[in-house]
Amino acid sequence: MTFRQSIGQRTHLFRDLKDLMAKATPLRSGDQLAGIAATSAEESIAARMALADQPLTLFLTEALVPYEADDVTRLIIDRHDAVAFAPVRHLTVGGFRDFLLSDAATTGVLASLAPGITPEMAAAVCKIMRNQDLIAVARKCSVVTRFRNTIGLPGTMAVRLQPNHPTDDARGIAAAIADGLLHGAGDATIGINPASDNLSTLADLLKLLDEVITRFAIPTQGCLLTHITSSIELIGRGAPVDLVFQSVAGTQAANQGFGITLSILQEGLEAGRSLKRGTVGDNVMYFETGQGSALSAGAHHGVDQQTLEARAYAVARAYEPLLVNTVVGFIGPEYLYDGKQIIRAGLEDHFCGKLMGVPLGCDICYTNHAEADQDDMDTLLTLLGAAGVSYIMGVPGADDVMLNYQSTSFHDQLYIRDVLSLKRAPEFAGWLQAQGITGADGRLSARAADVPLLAALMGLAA
Amino acid sequence: MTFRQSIGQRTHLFRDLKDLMAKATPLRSGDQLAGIAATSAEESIAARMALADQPLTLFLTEALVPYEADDVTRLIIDRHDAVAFAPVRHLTVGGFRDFLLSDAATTGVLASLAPGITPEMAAAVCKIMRNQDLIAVARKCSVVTRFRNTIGLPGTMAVRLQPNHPTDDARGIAAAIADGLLHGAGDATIGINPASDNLSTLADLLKLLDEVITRFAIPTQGCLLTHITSSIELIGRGAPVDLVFQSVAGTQAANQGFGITLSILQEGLEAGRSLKRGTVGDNVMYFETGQGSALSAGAHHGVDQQTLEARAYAVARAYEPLLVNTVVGFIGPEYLYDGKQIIRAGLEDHFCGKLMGVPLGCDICYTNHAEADQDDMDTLLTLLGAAGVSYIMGVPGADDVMLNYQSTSFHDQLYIRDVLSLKRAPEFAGWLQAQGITGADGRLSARAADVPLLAALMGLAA
Amino acid sequence: MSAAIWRELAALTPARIGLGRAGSALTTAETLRFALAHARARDAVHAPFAAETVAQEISALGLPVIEVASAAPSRQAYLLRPDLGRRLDAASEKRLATAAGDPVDVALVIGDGLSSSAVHAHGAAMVAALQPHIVRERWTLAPVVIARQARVALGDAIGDMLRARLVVMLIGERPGLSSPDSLGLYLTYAPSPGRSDGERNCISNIHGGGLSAGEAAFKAAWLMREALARRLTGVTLKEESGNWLAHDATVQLTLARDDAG
Amino acid sequence: MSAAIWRELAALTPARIGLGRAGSALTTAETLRFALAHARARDAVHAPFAAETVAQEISALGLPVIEVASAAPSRQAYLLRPDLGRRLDAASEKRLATAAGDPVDVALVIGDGLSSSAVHAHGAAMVAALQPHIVRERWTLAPVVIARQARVALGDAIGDMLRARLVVMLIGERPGLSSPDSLGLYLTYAPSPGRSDGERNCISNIHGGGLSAGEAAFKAAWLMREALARRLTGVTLKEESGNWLAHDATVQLTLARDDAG
Ligand code: B12
Ligand code: B12
Repeated sequence: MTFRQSIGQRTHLFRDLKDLMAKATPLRSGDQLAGIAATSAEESIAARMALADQPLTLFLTEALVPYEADDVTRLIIDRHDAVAFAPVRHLTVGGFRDFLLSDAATTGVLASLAPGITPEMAAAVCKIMRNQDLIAVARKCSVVTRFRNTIGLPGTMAVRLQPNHPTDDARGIAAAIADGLLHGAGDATIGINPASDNLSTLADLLKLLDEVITRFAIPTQGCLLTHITSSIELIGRGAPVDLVFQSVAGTQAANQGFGITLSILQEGLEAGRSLKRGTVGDNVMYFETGQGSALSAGAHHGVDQQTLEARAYAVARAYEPLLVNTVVGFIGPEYLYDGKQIIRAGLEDHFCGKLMGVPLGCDICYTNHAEADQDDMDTLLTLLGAAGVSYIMGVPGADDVMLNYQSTSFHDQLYIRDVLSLKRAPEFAGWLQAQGITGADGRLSARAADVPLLAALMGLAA
Repeated sequence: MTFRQSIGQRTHLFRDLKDLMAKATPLRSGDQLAGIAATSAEESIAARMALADQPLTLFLTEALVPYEADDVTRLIIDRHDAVAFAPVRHLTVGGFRDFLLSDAATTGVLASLAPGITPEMAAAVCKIMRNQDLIAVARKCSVVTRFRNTIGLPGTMAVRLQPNHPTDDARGIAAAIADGLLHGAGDATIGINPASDNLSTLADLLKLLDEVITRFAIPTQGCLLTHITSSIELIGRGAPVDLVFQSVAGTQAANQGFGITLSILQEGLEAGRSLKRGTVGDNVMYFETGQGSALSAGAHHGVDQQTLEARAYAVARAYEPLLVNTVVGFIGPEYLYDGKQIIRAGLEDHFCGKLMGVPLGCDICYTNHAEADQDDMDTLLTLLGAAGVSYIMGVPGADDVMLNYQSTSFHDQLYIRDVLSLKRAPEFAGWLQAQGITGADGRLSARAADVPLLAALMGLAA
Repeated sequence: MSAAIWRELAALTPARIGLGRAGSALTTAETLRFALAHARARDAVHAPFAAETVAQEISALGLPVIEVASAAPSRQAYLLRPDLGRRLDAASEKRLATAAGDPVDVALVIGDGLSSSAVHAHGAAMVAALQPHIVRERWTLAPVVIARQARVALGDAIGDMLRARLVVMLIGERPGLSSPDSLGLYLTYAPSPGRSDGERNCISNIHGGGLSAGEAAFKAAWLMREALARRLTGVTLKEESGNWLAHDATVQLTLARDDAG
Repeated sequence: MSAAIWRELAALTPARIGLGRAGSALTTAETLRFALAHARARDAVHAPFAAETVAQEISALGLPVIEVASAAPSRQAYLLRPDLGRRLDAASEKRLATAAGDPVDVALVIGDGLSSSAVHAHGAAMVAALQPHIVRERWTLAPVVIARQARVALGDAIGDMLRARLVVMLIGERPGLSSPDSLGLYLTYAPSPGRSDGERNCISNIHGGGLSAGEAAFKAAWLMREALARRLTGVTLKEESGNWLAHDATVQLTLARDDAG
């Protein structure tokens, strides 16, 4: 099926739906790298115009990645909820945007719609939305998940405490955990990226997390961001795993590149749930994603990276995750060139995830080979705070000394809480206050650095 | 006086204070055009480090633009309030930043400090602040001004209704005013940029503004953004002038280029006040500024454009203005190259103005020859909303059909009110509600477009 | 009813009024219309300047023409280095030095500025509209100069070299979304490099939806006469051509002739 | 008391902990320290690769060396076109074709990746640390390849052409603020273009503040032995070198010798 759009004298032709989607995408280096980006500003607008006129139902019949060849496509189509979709079934992409922005699209309406929205629909409408639209709609979406606390309540924003260390040194990690907790960070999860793949090292780290959380009765969950097959193996060996982590992408081939299949994910979910370690809920999965990963694995099928990213959320959604976040500027400038592209992508990813009913957080970040800096991160943090992001990262001083990139710091989360009055997950907020780390207003108390907890944590780091 | 900063093996040398200030400024095209920008990232950081170590008092003794040659410098030095300055007198620039961000720097403390802050101090500390710092501190500053309503109360944001027309057609302008009012815009002022310089045309436009405002008893003020000498002349001829407008810059020579002197501004202030048209206050002046205007007039004295912009606020401050706004991306890419530079400059200008006690608004805008688009404006709007900007522009559809640039639209102000719960000037909000344009929550009522006011306004446009 | 009112009101102005809303936002249709206009306005900034065509049109009006260029070597340099756009390149200086004759009253300059399409559309028409006023007032004229990559202040150097008492610069204003072809007219008395903008007068927004060439020429002629009489331009000179119309019979005649032609 | 505690804790990790606050923000001192580190890390990305020096160091270890380059013609191209960094340029393909001999167990490749300083600092040391393991396990070796503008997957093409059962790629990881010289080691069994990352193993963070060359070589050797024995690398192979240490006497010997040397 080809698409045409006339503008004045000129007619722009688009080969097929994925061509139309790619050309309609705001410019980014990854689509240029893939050779699928629009070649002029006018062509891109023409594509958006043509796309706006397509019925949403088109995405149910016209697959961007063939149904037969791709289990992600099958997941999307087979699990599509036609009843949830019914209220917007008659709309075009453009009409869908107008609806989403209208007062009729309340939080409740959007929540009941979510299972009916395929990633391609979310991606399509996203492409014709301005930054402000992405913020205005996302903040109306509410996605609440639970394990040992409640993530995603309106007016809250959680933080993943990310205490990485280049040699997985337990004391170094404990020290960073102490610093994070005393800054009031860690409600999303205390999540370590282990530098090593060594199973006994991983088991030790899981014990450390478990000890911190149970000894101090912290209403939060630990996570080791290792390969899911390692987590399954470790659960088998009796290690205390709270959340099961995995990076996921939007095509079967890209997931294969990551060494996973949908059934491995299912296995991980079941293994995680079998431990019954959640107290207020059983959302046990944690997924990370990011525009460009499919192309990087040579598994993009000529589809633009923003659409593929939304498809990764369809993968995530199927496993009822506690946390899902895009690691937006993580890979590098070949996919998102500069601060502007990273900011736009962060807003897109958050919007698409929320619209699809996924508890989206964002690792607001950049690498040193990209054209970006702290100012861009401050900007994206403020925008995502306004958009109601579920959680962000808390990395000591924003500098991840193992993964070698810059994310948001413990200080950054304090900034955005101050400016936008964002609260923590309520269970965790209560704990912080009981420890004397924060006052009743949720702000750090002046003597936070001297609370008894610190001395106790020192023991762990000794 | 020269400055040195050693980094590892290397020592960076800075010729004088203005060289240090220029090199410490985050990169922008205007400083590169002037040939005064840092030539490497490291040099810029070295300059910031050296600048952070300078005492604030240095700016009272070391003038960037010579005292003898420049009446703006004289204004700054002669009117400096040493008593207000006393609490921070002992600080370095870096210490000043820490203080501003600390909890000790409350709204009250910052307000009493303002008369003691020179533009050079504000500019210096601004250069070592991140975007988030500029937002966090600005939002603590409160500057309240009054004419027929109250601008700048905490939690409020006003809008200048900008109904320009390429031939100053009264009916076209009235139609745009109607559209703006029905979108709840216009509390800062209904301010027309006249295309023409013709005095009788100008007098007609003033009558139109007066008629709209008095006939409908709108608690707001009108303004004609013509040259101040024309406004003075028109006041002399008995025209109904509410606010006296003028573009101002940060050096005597640049102001000369604009055809003004400080005494003309004083004359304008007195002429405006002589009419006693304000009902709740007598802030009668409206000033516009923007980075790059001094350089554009060849009147920058080798000083960086951000510092000169802050000096323009010192000019504005002397005349107790109701409104002052930077027109941040207005001139073009030779001063602020792209969205990133425009965003940064917008935050800087707002911060410096507020810190100095000036009621800063922002014309969030770009031209078609710059590398920017609506997404960048959405971003800056959201950031400035969070920073507590006093007011923004309301231009029909964001497209100024006379000045040929893009600003914020009536819709944009609705967006930011929704997202950040920003209210209007209270008197104006009350009027809108009484007219049935908004509900009690300040949101447009569904039938806003059908209110009786419209029919009445139609009369004006007939 | 409301829709009908807004159609009526919208007809009164090129401004984007009565757009409707999707929640608080612009509708999809308007958002896309805007985005398209933006894509096109950006193209207008970079549209090449057909100086030869304009030169031919001016010649056809019976006026001698000189083509010059500023010191900005490219469009990119022009955009980022306005200082270069205010200086003549060496070749152009020579050409003007050769062309300069006895002192004249007025030098007309046509510069591409930020919108060559403005000059293509309205440059020659504007000169033609000025001609009857020039004839009536018996002003002596330098050859018409057509300038590439020009800023307003380039007129100062040109007027100076051509020994003109007054320079009138017609220049493409930066292109707007709704008026990508708007022409500006700037007058500077006693032009010479270093004049400030406070020493000029301006007539702006000359285009299809703005001032017509005839209206603009009328205002310009009034300003030119006053400038030459009072020996100044700038903030102290305020345009009041309306009075003129009421009181001056020969002007009424020129206008009548102009309208007929 | 608190300051002393934080000094102690901070000594346990290179991470930026215990920084203090100005309100909710970082202090000026820390903000500037961070900005400086960022300026420098950006420089590290663009630091030129001294391939010859590294080649000499490898030669000095008694190993033959071949220098190759990827198809990325410049650093800018390398950054924006990872596909080019995964392919050999034509000259390099020829060179490797000539050099290829009988099938070997292992091909070692040293690539600049995103941080040539990582390779300068730890490339030769890492090869030296691997040598005793290679000797002990009697693995046959292809010439060591030094590759410019290399991505991890460039090893697939190199290993393939050199007829290696296993390719070990030492490569500069993207430079971090605190560790601009971190080396990564990637193992791929049966290398050939098209291998996915799920089919590799990785040892990361080899640098002064991370794994030492000796530690990394120990883990690598374990993985290499298992890979060659089980005929695979990737997610199904989990590093468990700890067990090895406890049970295998010859390895203990190699380590003891290594520490002494
Ligand atoms: C960038 C990166 C990624 C990117 C890679 C895409 C890209 N185009 O760069 C993404 C986000 C996709 C990614 C994914 C994963 N990564 Co990774 N990644 C990194 C990182 C931060 C930098 C790598 C680098 O600089 N490479 C050098 C450049 C020059 O190489 P390149 O050719 O440009 O890029 C290739 C490699 O980066 C490689 N790669 C990246 N990650 C991994 C992980 C494994 C196990 C392997 C074999 C290869 C590999 O894939 C890229 C494309 O071919 C490192 C941390 C570090 N300090 O190095 C972790 C790191 C290598 N990744 C790690 C892990 C665990 C993973 C995942 C397995 C996580 C998960 N649970 O799914 C996944 C899946 C990887 C796979 N099997 O495909 C671990 C490896 C631990 C170990 N010792 O095995 C590291 C050390 C970080 C960590 N501790 O968490 N990763
Ligand atoms: C950009 C601009 C400015 C910029 C100029 C700086 C710059 N580097 O471009 C700034 C913000 C500084 C500015 C200031 C003012 N401007 Co202005 N400006 C414009 C604008 C939007 C575009 C001009 C353009 O495209 N020029 C073409 C390019 C190629 O020229 P350039 O060489 O790059 O730029 C020069 C001219 O723009 C000139 N210029 C700009 N404004 C004015 C105003 C006057 C009266 C004069 C003589 C010259 C002048 O200064 C620039 C540097 O030499 C026009 C609106 C329009 N649609 O044209 C209004 C416009 C020309 N400005 C106008 C006014 C009133 C002013 C002010 C007098 C406002 C005030 N009350 O102080 C001031 C002071 C001007 C002066 N005397 O110095 C009016 C003129 C009305 C009239 N018929 O006289 C216009 C038409 C807009 C309006 N209606 O408000 N302006």
